[in-house]
Amino acid sequence: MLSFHESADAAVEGISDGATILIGGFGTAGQPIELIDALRRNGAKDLTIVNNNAGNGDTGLAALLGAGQVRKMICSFPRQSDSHVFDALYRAGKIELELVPQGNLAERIRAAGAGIGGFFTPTGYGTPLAEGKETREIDGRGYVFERPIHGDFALIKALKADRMGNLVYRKTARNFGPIMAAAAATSVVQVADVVPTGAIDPESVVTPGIFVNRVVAISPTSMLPGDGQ
Amino acid sequence: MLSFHESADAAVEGISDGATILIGGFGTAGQPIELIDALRRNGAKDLTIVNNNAGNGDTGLAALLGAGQVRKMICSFPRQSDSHVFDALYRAGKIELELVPQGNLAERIRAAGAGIGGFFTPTGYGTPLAEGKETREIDGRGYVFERPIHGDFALIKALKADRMGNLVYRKTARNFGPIMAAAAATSVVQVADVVPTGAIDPESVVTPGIFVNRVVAISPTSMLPGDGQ
Amino acid sequence: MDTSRKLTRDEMARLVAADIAPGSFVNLGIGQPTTVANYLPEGSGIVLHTENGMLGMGPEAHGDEVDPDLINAGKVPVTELPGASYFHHADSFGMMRGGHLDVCVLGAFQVSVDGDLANWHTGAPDAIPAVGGAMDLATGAKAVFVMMNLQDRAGNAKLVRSCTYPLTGVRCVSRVYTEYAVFSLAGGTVTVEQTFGMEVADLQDLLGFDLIDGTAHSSAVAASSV
Amino acid sequence: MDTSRKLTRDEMARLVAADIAPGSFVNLGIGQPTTVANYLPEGSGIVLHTENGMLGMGPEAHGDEVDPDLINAGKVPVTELPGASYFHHADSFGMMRGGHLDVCVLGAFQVSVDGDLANWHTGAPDAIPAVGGAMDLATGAKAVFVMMNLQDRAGNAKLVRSCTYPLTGVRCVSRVYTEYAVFSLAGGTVTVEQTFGMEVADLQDLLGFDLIDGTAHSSAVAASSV
Repeated sequence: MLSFHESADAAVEGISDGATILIGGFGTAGQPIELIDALRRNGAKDLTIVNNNAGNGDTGLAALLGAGQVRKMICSFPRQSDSHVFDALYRAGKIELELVPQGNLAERIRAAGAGIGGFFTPTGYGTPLAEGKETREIDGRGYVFERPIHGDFALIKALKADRMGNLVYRKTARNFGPIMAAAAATSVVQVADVVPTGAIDPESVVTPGIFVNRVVAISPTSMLPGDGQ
Repeated sequence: MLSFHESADAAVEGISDGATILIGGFGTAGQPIELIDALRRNGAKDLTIVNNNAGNGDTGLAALLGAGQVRKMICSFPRQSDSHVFDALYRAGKIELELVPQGNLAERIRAAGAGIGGFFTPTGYGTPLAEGKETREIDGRGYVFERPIHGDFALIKALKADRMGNLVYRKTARNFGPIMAAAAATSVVQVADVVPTGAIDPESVVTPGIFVNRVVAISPTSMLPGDGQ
Repeated sequence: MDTSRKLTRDEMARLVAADIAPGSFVNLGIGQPTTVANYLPEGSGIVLHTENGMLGMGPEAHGDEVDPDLINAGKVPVTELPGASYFHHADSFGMMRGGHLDVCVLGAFQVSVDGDLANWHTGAPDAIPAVGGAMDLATGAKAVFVMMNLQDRAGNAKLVRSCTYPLTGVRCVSRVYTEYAVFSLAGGTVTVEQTFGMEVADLQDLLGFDLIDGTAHSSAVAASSV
Repeated sequence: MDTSRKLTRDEMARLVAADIAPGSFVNLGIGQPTTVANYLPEGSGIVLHTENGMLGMGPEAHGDEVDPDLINAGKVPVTELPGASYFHHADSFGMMRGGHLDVCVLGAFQVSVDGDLANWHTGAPDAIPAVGGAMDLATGAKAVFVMMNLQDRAGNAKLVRSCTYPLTGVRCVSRVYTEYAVFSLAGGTVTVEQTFGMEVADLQDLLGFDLIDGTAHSSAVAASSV
């Protein structure tokens, strides 16, 4: 069921210890920072977080990591120039890392939403990231077997939602949003605007409302970078 | 490389005997009838045709079947009230049929475009359509292994193309177009209009030009049903 | 609803419609299930999916509304409701197979006590097989409701211990709506929820396997939910 | 280009750019490969892909153009060209893995004579591993070009018989551009296409394996293609 919420805190209610959370964004583009901050205030621990990266600077995902709420990161690119929070936790042995090639990460999330039990991908074949995994030669090419990544919750950011939960995104901030919304039991979306039903062209809907459970409008002025929440 | 053609006949040049052709459309919605007619005139034989259905009435795909150019149909729903051309060929043992559940058909085509070597689907598990196929239990559920369906050519219909080959579709005529464009070595698209680059909103492009090889504009008046080509 | 006589097809459709929760995403199969749409309550927020790439499907199109680019899975021209969306076939079937549809309603040749569904092929050797999206719907929807007559034209029961027709899906059906009764299926047990023109004992004789009588309970639930 | 001295980084980028056919779809890796964009000829119709969900990427954004929702794979603000399109991550990587990109240009720690690529992990035990989209690009693009210095800082050759660093992809690299030479790789054979400030014999001494001298042929081809 679809619901609209007054605050990010209300939108993330019910996330409990041990949950797997898919978090949208590639770097800060599409990062649902207010929802992540609300998850930090919510206090759920022992989380598994799926995100392309492992936090930038000291805000958003980095702050959630810093608060000690995350047991495990599943991501493709944890190490960045400003990923010092993750780096310190990792070196101290305080966080688990499952490193996944970015395309396999995306395809595994997509598989979860689409009901695929697993698939063979050429990405990673013959590399250390395929170690211990089932492999198969298909038509002369090597493939690795990969499994879907389901989320208990997804936290994503879109540009607009209508009252049916249909979403559109903005430029490269779209990234993981559509596939994460479909892969989570409960998807939570922060949008700049909620518009009336019918205000989004049916041909241009990117995420149909069927994949959306909770929506909260966060005014875009507070979504500018450097807002420091 | 992308090219624009003056006629459907020019757009289907080079399709040779034995080719696998993905043909868009669900019933007549999205059926690229002028391209199919051109393929009939082209005369290539021994074709494998992938389409959801196996022709309606006596035009389009049915006419291609009637011309004896098709060795094998891969489809989900051949039997329809007006599929008499296919029915007669099938009963006479003159055409091969690979029957694929519609979702597996779509996912297999999508897999071809996305470089997936194969995948496990729950659809068809425990049914005659899974006979002889690899099965696997994953998390307590039965799955069937399915392989990608690649095309040598795809013939599809879209609403508009820009000069970069970006496509948008119209309503439920979208159906198989986007996944077939990506799954074929050469995709051939008939559109109602070619518009200048920049005339399609980058957020609303459904098939990016990277998946489009040949475009031909067919005036929409000749695309009305009952035109009898 | 009058339980002293068997249901008409429209009454069956009304019963199914009443069992679909507000706000559900629903796929109605080709044929009789399509008529359920006529009984979905106004303002229920129920959204119809058609597997050929649309959510927010409206009623059948007539006259000037007819658009060859806007059809349902049965290839019948339909209309678009506000808040609709279009998507390609792989996305549409991912939606089904990924468990996002709350309910699908299908016709059937046979349903077994275990919830196995047979609705795509009679097994006749000269038949041209056609499956369409039936297997994806049976496998993917959270709840699969079947609407069918209790017996075929030859008088054979269609709710059976074990299907003799080729299967569409395994252990997928949870409810069966017939002209004589509504059945719930769970873990190999069949519960009669409501009867129309037949007693539970008569149904048991007809079907030849044990039935749980849930009619008292169901009426109570129905009454309390009004 | 002056072959009597080694190339600058910009000259390397120019060489790579010249080897990309008009109308190609191209992904330029983070770092040095990004500079290839500066040398793509006007009107070439070459379309740049960025794996975070865009085709038709324009140059780096400056000043008022900077938009936090429009970045490249290196998280640098970029611009949008006419005819651009946006798509989600699974579609973007399907595009890569499905073999739709004509060329990708990557940096490398090591490339082997078989075309194996190592560019994501030095294997140092205390390093935090990060792979990003490198493996998908290496596996998916029709042609993988590598831009790198011929030697690492310690003077070890980076074009090697067999990679000692963890692999990114197997038998995927077809061309290697260095400051001293351009190499073609095919079937375990390394051909020197052009040299800059070194003779083929010197390169062979440095690398320690057999090289085919293709420089005469390549110059002829280059001349005839002008």
